[in-house]
Amino acid sequence: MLGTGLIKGMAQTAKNFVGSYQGPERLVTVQYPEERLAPKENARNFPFLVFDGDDAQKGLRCVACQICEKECPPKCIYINKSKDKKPDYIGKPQFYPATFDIDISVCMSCQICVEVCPFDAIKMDKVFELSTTDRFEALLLHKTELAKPNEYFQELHPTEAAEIDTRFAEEKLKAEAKAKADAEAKAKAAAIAAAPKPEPAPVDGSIPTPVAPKTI
Amino acid sequence: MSFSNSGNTGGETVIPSSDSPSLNGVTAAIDFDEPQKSYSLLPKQNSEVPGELLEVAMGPHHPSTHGVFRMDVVLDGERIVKLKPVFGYLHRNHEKIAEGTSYLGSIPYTDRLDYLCSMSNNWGYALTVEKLSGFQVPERAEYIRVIMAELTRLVNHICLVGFLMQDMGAMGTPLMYAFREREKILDLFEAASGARMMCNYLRFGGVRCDLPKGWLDEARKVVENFPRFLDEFEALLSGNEILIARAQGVGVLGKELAVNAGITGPMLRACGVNYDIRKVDKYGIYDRFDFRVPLGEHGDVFDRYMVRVLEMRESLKILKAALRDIPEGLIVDAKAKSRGLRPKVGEAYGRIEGPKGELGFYLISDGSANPYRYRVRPPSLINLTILEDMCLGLTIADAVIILGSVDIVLGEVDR
Amino acid sequence: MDLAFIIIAVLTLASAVAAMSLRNLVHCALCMVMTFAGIALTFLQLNAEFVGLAQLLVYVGAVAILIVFAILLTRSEDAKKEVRFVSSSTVVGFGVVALVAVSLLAAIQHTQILPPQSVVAPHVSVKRIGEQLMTNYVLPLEVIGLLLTAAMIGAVVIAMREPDPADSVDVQQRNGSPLKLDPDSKKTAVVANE
Amino acid sequence: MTGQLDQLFVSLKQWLVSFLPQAAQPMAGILLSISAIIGAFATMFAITTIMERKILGRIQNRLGPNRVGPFGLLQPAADGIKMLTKEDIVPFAADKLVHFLAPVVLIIPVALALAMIPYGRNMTAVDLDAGILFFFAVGSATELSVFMAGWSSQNKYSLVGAMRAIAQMISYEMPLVLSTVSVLMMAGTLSLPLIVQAQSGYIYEILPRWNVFTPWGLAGFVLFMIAATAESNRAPFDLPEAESEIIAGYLTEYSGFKYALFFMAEYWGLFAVSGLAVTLFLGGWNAPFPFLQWVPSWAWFFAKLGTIIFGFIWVRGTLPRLRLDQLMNFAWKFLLPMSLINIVVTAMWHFSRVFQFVGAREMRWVLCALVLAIPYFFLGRALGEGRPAKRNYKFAE
Repeated sequence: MLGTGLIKGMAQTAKNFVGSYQGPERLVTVQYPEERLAPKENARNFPFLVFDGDDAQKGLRCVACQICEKECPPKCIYINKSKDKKPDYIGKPQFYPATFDIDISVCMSCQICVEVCPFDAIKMDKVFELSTTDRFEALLLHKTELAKPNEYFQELHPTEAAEIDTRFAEEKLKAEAKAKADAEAKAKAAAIAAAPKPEPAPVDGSIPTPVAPKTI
Repeated sequence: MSFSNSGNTGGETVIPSSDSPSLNGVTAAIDFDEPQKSYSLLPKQNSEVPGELLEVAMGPHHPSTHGVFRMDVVLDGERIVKLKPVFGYLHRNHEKIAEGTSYLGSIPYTDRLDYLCSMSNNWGYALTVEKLSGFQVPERAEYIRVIMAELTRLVNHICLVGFLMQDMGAMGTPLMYAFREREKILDLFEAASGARMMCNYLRFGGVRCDLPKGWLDEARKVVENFPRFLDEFEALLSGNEILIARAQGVGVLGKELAVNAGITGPMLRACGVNYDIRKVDKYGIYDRFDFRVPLGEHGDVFDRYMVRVLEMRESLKILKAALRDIPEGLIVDAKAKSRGLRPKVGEAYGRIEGPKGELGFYLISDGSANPYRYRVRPPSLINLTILEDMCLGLTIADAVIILGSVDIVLGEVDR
Repeated sequence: MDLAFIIIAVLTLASAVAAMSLRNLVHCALCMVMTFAGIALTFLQLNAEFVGLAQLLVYVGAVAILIVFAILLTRSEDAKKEVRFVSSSTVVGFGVVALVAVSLLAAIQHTQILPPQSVVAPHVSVKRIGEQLMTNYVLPLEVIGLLLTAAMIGAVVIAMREPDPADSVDVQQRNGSPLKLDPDSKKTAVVANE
Repeated sequence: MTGQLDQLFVSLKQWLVSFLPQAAQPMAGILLSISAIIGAFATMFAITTIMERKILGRIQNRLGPNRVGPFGLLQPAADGIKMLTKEDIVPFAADKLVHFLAPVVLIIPVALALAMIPYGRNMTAVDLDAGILFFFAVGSATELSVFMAGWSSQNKYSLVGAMRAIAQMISYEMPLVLSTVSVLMMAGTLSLPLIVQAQSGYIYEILPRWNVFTPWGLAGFVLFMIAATAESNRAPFDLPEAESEIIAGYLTEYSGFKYALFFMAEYWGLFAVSGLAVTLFLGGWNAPFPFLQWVPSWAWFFAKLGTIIFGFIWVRGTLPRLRLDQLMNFAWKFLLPMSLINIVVTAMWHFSRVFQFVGAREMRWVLCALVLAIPYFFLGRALGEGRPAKRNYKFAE
């Protein structure tokens, strides 16, 4: 009969009208600025640079390898490699980014820079309230604004950070052991050098392996 | 007086459509070489149709054109005597950009094709690259892909029905209900991939990262609650006399024309053609799931609506099975690499049953790090080509809901 | 004379003049509506409620819309052609006006001016009008009703568009050119579920 | 005390007027009534806009506006300020004078119609003998303003919208008027206060004697409400301003305060027509039960008005829009025959009063209801053009 479908529909909307007063099952709205949903652990927004220790610039993990710059699909990362080398977090001399800019007005939050980084130096942030009145300068983030401590990263992505930290710690242990071994070897070599036939000390490989961070 | 043609609102130069009515004039609507001249779809000597005709440019900023799409419509009263889809307002050079980008770098761009279904877009592209490079996808990754693709189908279809009802003037109520449910699925996407819409989740030979702890339980909860919502939705809509009157017998698309025009997806199945790439190609692990393909019979707007609703119910079956059977294991092929991928010289065409139809990617590799040629077969665009054929002789109000039932996303139409 | 009457009369006359002299047909129609409304107001002022409201309902509500529709549907392109103010038709028009005025004046001259009557007009309620229509004037009413019905049927017949066979064939061909769909096949394919 | 509360506004007016010299009193009384009506309905317009948005929000599982003032209650003020300060854009090609006059022409008849309605005991601003006729007479003038708005904007959407609006309003005026005829037949008067009086009193001392509780009254009420929805251009008959089809119809080229005027006139029209429905079918300002008579009459009137407006909002939140030809079919092939049948049923009801045997009352009820229900069923079927409402869908494995 004409009208039955309409009445059924009206009953549905009435049910929703009443239901919206009865709890969060139907009324799912969150009053944003006052109430906030906890962000998901995997959530991502714009990249930042991780540094270890207290000094933001000294502790940067980035070695300016420029892989992210090359892989970035919208090409929003601009890196200038330093001329000189700077002692890395375990004292190994590495290049560092003289400038590292990300234009977040161009960035499309795809996380590819994070995926390709072999040094775990660039990670995704969750901050999304970034609107400014300046379209150009304010959205071009420089190295100083991008650098965030490892503690911040641990807070954002605890699982991933824990994994990276343990790996780094292992590598550091290894490197320390190696350094110790090297030192011992050196001492031995020195001892041997005193002896008639000197032997060349084992030289470290030229490939920079990611080594343990100084401190956490 | 605007019954005459003096106030032509369309400012662009457009190639006048030729006389043959179907399947023409949908490519390159804007001709940049032609000098600017005033353009009109109205016949020069108005002899065939009595009375004055009214030409209206609906779009590109019309509330119901689903983005920046334009229909140049010639009206006799409210009847449509001619309709010309005009698009390209959202062209983003996707295919050309992809030819200058690494294989990996194109994945985030595929998210933005059909921005409602980024997961399935990822899958279509990943499938093609896997064909090209021969990566094997591990079991768990296959399951994850199926789950994501079917969740995407739910999102897309539920939104489509909402938009369709919005076009019919239902004050956004069904759309809001649809969005309420979509939100839950988007939360799942965010938990898994980090983003709600631009997921960028699938990788060649697997997926980017494993599902977080507890994700599967969340997903099961969503899938369990979804049928209840669908029942409510159908109680609100399916029996509604106004919807039936508006949708049944409107925008009828013949089987033959649909097949000839290359229509795919729910549009084709609403005409009664049994063609579902999940069944035809059995890509991924779709042969393991027990699901049916709903078929319409009349090819009208109502069938397109119902086919989508029924498809959601079938998707839920697949989801239930996949969430039950998903194994532990690797999530990405050990041999696969995403950075610096250089597939051997060759070509591949991969296609999936996207929520909107056959989504195909065609790649030619010349052995370098970038594809030599990259081409998308966008279902939205191809399903749009028969818009005029469905709308002729009907009214503006019908044209709006027919466009709504085609299910386009302008990001995919214009790329 | 009462101030309201003067205002109404001036407005009515002014809009009548405007309705005749304006170039834009729609403006003319709108001015005519104002004239109608003014006449209705005059009736209301004379306490002829029913007539005034009927005037409003019929003329402002229906006739005006009809005129406006007619203008829209039949307007031709050359409506804006320049019209000379003094033409042969103007002269003829003035002649007609003069004739009518003379005859009216003559008629008035020959009438004996009635003595002013008492102001108590008989109270004509709607009920009485109805009674009169259904008793004394039932035949004219029926005749008018019949006439209007006939006119309406005629209008419907004229307006009814013959189902254009060319159109449907066109759509059919578009929808299934290669296989030549049987037009009846749609009906047979319906699976009904009562 | 209850009587005083009931006559609060009447005595207030008399008290205020009594300060003036004798000669100025009638004029002052009229002006007071006018300003009271305009003030009350302007406030009501503000309240309705916020309530509509709130209720629609709740229907759609949203909260609705809640940022301006406590619970968002000051939202109408914010909207008003926005409307007032917005630039008033007049299209270059528009017919400026007509474009300007259209909202004015709309609001005058609507305000006039509001003056007719009895808001409470002794609370009718203009008590005309032919009140309902006046109501429809001024109501028909609104079509003209819609045409003026659509034509003068020189916009194709506006023109299409205006054409739709006129066609729709003319078609639905017929069932609107015809569905009131049955009430007029039973009450035997065209005066609205008298119609309300005819519905006072209680059957068995408890049940209200409202028209809506008779078969013809119920049918008439439903028909009237459907036609009224169409007359006031509300969903599901909002074709003249169907935003998904023709942008905003005849309002497309209006902005700023002119738009606000249109908007307000539309709502006032809604109030007027709802008020008429209350008067004709829902017993006007009469209390539903004798023991509730202590509540002032005007409160009852506005409560009923509010209920009807809630119904309008509810329908708006649920139903999709009809197409123009379906709208016309519905008016001419369903509403018109039904309202004619309703008149016949009313006559049946009237003349079957002579039977006085036991159970005659109940039998009359059932009989009249049947005479209405059977054509309803068949006309409803005919509207669907024999289309099967339910379809079966095949599945391929």
